[in-house]
Amino acid sequence: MIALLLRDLRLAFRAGGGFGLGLAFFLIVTVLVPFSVGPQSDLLATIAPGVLWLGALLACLLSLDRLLALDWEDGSLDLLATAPLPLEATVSVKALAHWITTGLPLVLAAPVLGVLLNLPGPGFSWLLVSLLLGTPALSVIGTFGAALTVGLKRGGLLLSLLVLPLYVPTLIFGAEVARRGAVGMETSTPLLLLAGITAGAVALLPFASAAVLRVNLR
Amino acid sequence: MIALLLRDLRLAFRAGGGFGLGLAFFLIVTVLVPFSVGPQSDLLATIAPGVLWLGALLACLLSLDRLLALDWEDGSLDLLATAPLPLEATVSVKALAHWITTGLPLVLAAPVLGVLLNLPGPGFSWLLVSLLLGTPALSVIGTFGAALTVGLKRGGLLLSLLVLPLYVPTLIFGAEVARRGAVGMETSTPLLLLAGITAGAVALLPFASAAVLRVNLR
Amino acid sequence: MMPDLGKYADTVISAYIVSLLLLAAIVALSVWRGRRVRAEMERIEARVSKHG
Amino acid sequence: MPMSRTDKANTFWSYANPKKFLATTERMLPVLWVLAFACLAIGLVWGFFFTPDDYRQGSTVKIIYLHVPSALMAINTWLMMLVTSLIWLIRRHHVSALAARAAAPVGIAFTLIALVTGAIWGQPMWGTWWAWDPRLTSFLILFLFYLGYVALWEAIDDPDTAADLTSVLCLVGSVFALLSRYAVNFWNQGLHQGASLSLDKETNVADVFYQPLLVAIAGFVLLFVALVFYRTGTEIRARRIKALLARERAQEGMGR
Amino acid sequence: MTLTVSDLSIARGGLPVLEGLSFVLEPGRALILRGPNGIGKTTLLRTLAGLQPALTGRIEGAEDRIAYAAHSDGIKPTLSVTENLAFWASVFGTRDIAPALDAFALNDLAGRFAGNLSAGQKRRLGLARMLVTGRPIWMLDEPTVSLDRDAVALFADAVRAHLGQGGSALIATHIDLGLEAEVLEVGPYKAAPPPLDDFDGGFL
Amino acid sequence: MTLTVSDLSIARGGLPVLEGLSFVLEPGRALILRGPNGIGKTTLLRTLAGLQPALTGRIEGAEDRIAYAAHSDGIKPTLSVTENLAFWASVFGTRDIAPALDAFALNDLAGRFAGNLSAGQKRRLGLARMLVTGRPIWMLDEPTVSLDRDAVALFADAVRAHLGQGGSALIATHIDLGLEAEVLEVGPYKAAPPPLDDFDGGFL
Ligand code: HEM
Ligand SMILES: Nc1ncnc2c1ncn2[C@@H]1O[C@H](COP(=O)(O)OP(=O)(O)OP(=O)(O)O)[C@@H](O)[C@H]1O
Ligand SMILES: Nc1ncnc2c1ncn2[C@@H]1O[C@H](COP(=O)(O)OP(=O)(O)OP(=O)(O)O)[C@@H](O)[C@H]1O
Ligand SMILES: [Mg+2]
Ligand SMILES: [Mg+2]
Repeated sequence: MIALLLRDLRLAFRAGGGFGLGLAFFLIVTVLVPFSVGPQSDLLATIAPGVLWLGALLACLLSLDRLLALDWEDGSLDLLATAPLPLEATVSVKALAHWITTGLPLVLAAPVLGVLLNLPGPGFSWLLVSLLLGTPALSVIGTFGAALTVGLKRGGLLLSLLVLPLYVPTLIFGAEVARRGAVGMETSTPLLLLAGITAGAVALLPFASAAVLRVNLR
Repeated sequence: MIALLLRDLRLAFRAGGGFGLGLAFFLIVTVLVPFSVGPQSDLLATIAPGVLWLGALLACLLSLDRLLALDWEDGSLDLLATAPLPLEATVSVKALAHWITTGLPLVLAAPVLGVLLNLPGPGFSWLLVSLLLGTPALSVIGTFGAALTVGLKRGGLLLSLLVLPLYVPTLIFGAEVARRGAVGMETSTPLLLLAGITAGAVALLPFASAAVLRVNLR
Repeated sequence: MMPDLGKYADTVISAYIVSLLLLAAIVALSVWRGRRVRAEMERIEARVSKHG
Repeated sequence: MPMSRTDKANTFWSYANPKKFLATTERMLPVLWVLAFACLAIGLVWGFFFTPDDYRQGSTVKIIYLHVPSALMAINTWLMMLVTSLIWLIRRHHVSALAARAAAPVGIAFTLIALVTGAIWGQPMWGTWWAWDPRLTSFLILFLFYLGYVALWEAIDDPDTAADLTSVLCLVGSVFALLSRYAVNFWNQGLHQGASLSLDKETNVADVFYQPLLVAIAGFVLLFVALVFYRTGTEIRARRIKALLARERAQEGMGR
Repeated sequence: MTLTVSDLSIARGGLPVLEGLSFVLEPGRALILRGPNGIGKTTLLRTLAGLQPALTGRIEGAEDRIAYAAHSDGIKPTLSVTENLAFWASVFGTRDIAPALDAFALNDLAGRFAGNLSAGQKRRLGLARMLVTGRPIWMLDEPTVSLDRDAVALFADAVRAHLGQGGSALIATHIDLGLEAEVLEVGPYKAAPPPLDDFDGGFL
Repeated sequence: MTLTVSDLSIARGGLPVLEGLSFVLEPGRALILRGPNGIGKTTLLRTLAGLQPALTGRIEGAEDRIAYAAHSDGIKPTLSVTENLAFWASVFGTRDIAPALDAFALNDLAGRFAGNLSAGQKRRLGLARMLVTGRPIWMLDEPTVSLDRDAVALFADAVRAHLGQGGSALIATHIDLGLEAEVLEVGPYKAAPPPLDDFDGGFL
């Protein structure tokens, strides 16, 4: 399992592996927002937490189609399925690798981008906390979507269509925490709910992902 | 050339080809915006033109990685390059097919989504016009990006990264037209500039795309 | 015959029209596809049973 | 993949046999169609022509005869898909999976009707076509789930694989749809009416509105059943076409 | 260690392709599968490897014993030859990749990125993976595709060495490998088309 | 119609792989390229097809005359066999795909989606494409991969028919095709490693 994690991380870091690209995408989307909605700084400050959450979510989403599809195409997935490693563990490790290479950098970069969007002062720590709690759920849910669409050539768009509705609760609670935090309101309820969703997703979804993957390998 | 266009359209319409998925993605991104920035309808009305433009742009972007990469992977591109069809024509036809299957549906769907975001009344026609003028540029520029990254396995994210900066002028002028239109301001200057960008991109970029593609095929 | 709908006539009538159109569409689509698939199946059944 | 097993006895499960299902539904369908259209016509005509205006909402209250039944059925369709998906996953009756597939577009149509009539109603009542009210928002999300479900069916060509994957999606999706419902409620307090069909009649719609509404609901339910039966038959035939063509290919040898 | 297959029927795309297949693969023996294109060799190997369920019949002695090499090799172009092999070695809990490199003459290529190898070199790397699995039963689907004559000989040597250590091998191929092995023609086991008229239970 | 190659050097990944290669391919003749894995056969074919530039040397008579079949076939899985062929036919301005279907016994498969074909069936479709190009010089990179014996014979017949009509063929392969053709061993033309010291012009 550790070998698999290390391999996935190494692949992500190698040229062309896409590490850092999610980050760059996040950056660019954030930068494009003022271009499209106009540069008024109070407007930007109001929408900043939401935009940052949405940007992080989209960056996660875009990197999902490499999560399993590459291994499927070159046959690695067939071989992994016949290896002495339960498929549930394989998908969990892959979700973890995805989070380390995509979710974690996004969390760390979000405060910097908050500055660009005039995020109000108290918002920074809450943004960080909400992303830290929420992004693992995004990776795990995304892995489920990737497992569903793995047999399809360039299923990227279908993957987005399937995964985005599943992201709704995470997004709502995550953005709510960040939004309330930014204006100094109480955040504990949405924070608890967000943690609950993440815990539930991490605990249960790998079984669904493995089941679906087994069907796809058939 | 018509054969190529027909083939690309047919591939897009066939099951799994992804026609309509761009549209669905557009819909979902639009729906997610209120979840992340909050449901106040006047705030939404202010950012509506920008969000719709950004959404259309992202939907275009996400479908780019199928534009050339599929043909590259299965070797069709090698064969097309040795066929009696100038590569410039090939990439132009592919950009056209992309626009017909992605850009055009987005243009038509945008007003409906405008309703969801409380877009002010006069904004609708300007949104439509600006998208109609701008999306061809998005397809052509995107084709250039796709040609640049075609050799990379699942280069989708890198592609986004390369293409997004190129989209900035189109986005700025397009969103400006829609924004000014929505509040009843004068729109002719950004509209002219937008038209200029599109005309220039359509006329010149295919040569760059073909050149880049030739290098990648080497 | 026509009830007096007052100032909301447009609203109510358009709601009815759109809904009935959508219902008609789903029924028509189902029937159209159903007919086509049935004919296709019969054609293929005939062909296959001829060939053995 | 073992083909669906058929229980010998004439139990409920024996209708999972495609042929038997076709034969049975074919007999019921004419009656169903007639009943459905009759109920729909009676309910809607009664509602449209022979009910008074509401003192607050004026004549717009007539939209209720379309809006409430379609909203109700939009949710129930998903529930039906959830049940049939579970049956497929557990007992592997093909008809069950195909019924889920057949129902999804019907659900989309109902969801659209609820959304559109709601939007049209909202214009005079709330002064806006659309508001991010939790009820409306969860319907939009339901619509997205339907879209994803149908898109997944369309994208996969092996029927059993598609059935398995969409069933799991339906299960997982139901959980997330429920979560979304609560999340949306938490996120925004809304403008929309509460549930009307409670047992406590006092606080609810008056009888004059209530009776035609019940007929219209019955019409929608019957239409749903008829459509799903009919469409499931179509799916069964489409599936048989696929099987026949595959068989033909196999028979013709490896193309030589 | 013996792989016993009795009365196996397998399906692809919902249709039976082979039926009534029985054979025994003893340790130390190799069995070569032959048959025309599209008869179902790949499907058979995938079924035995546990990737898809059988229609009917029994497979004994396969569980966790099989190393499977498919048409595609599972090679990561951005990892070096050594890294590719070392990954599979640690997944299968073996450590030493040196014998595998030796057996397929990959030592000179050890540091190269797998993406820069030619078709035949890639294939050699894919075959070397079998050695690091440590599994007793090898299942190989057209292993010699795009190999030159020397490489085919290397491969035959590796199989012989594996058999010598009590392993066994099941190989689907169209060409002659120069191995002394039984041949199983799968052509005669082609599944008869299911009966047409009943349309009961299934869709046929 | 004659393809003349004189003193050709070619490079892959920035390194010369073959040098000093000269040959003439007359109409009606076939030439078989042989050589160990990784020697540069694929690179040579791509250079001749105009997909990559030569280092030095001249290629005459190739321009717009070559139909190239690479390791991968350019087949769209969601198009039927007929649609795939018809597309290439209209790209190359020929119309009639019936002879191609006949030559590779694809008539029975004509209506099937190419994605549902087995490995060998797909390959036959890829080869049938050569016939609809109407081009006189065929360049084939390991055309018989995963073909069974009958299909190899079909292929040899198609090549013979093509030669009979005044076409020519250049085929890289490791196996014996049963064609009466000259053989060009490319091994001896392996490029010497460039001298290390001068660091002039290039980076080596
Ligand atoms: C597009 C938006 C809308 C959607 C998706 C929607 C959805 C729903 C749903 C799901 C129900 C539940 C049925 C039940 O529980 O019995 C319902 C009932 C109802 N809706 Fe809507 N609705 C929308 C807009 C509106 C608007 C604008 C109005 C009018 C102001 C309205 C008035 C009602 C009424 C009167 C009921 C019956 C329940 C009651 O009487 O309390 N809806 N709608
Ligand atoms: N994805 C698929 N969907 C439906 N049928 C398929 C699919 N792949 C293969 N088939 C069919 O299943 C049968 C068996 O295919 P299989 O790949 O097992 O053959 P094979 O013996 O390995 O052939 P080859 O020697 O060409 O590799 C063939 O008739 C083929 O057409
Ligand atoms: N993408 C690449 N980048 C760098 N070097 C490469 C690349 N692809 C192949 N090579 C190297 O170029 C040389 C020639 O490769 P080529 O594919 O032409 O060989 P080949 O004769 O076709 O071999 P085979 O018989 O295995 O197909 C080989 O030594 C190979 O390692
Ligand atoms: Mg095979
Ligand atoms: Mg080669």
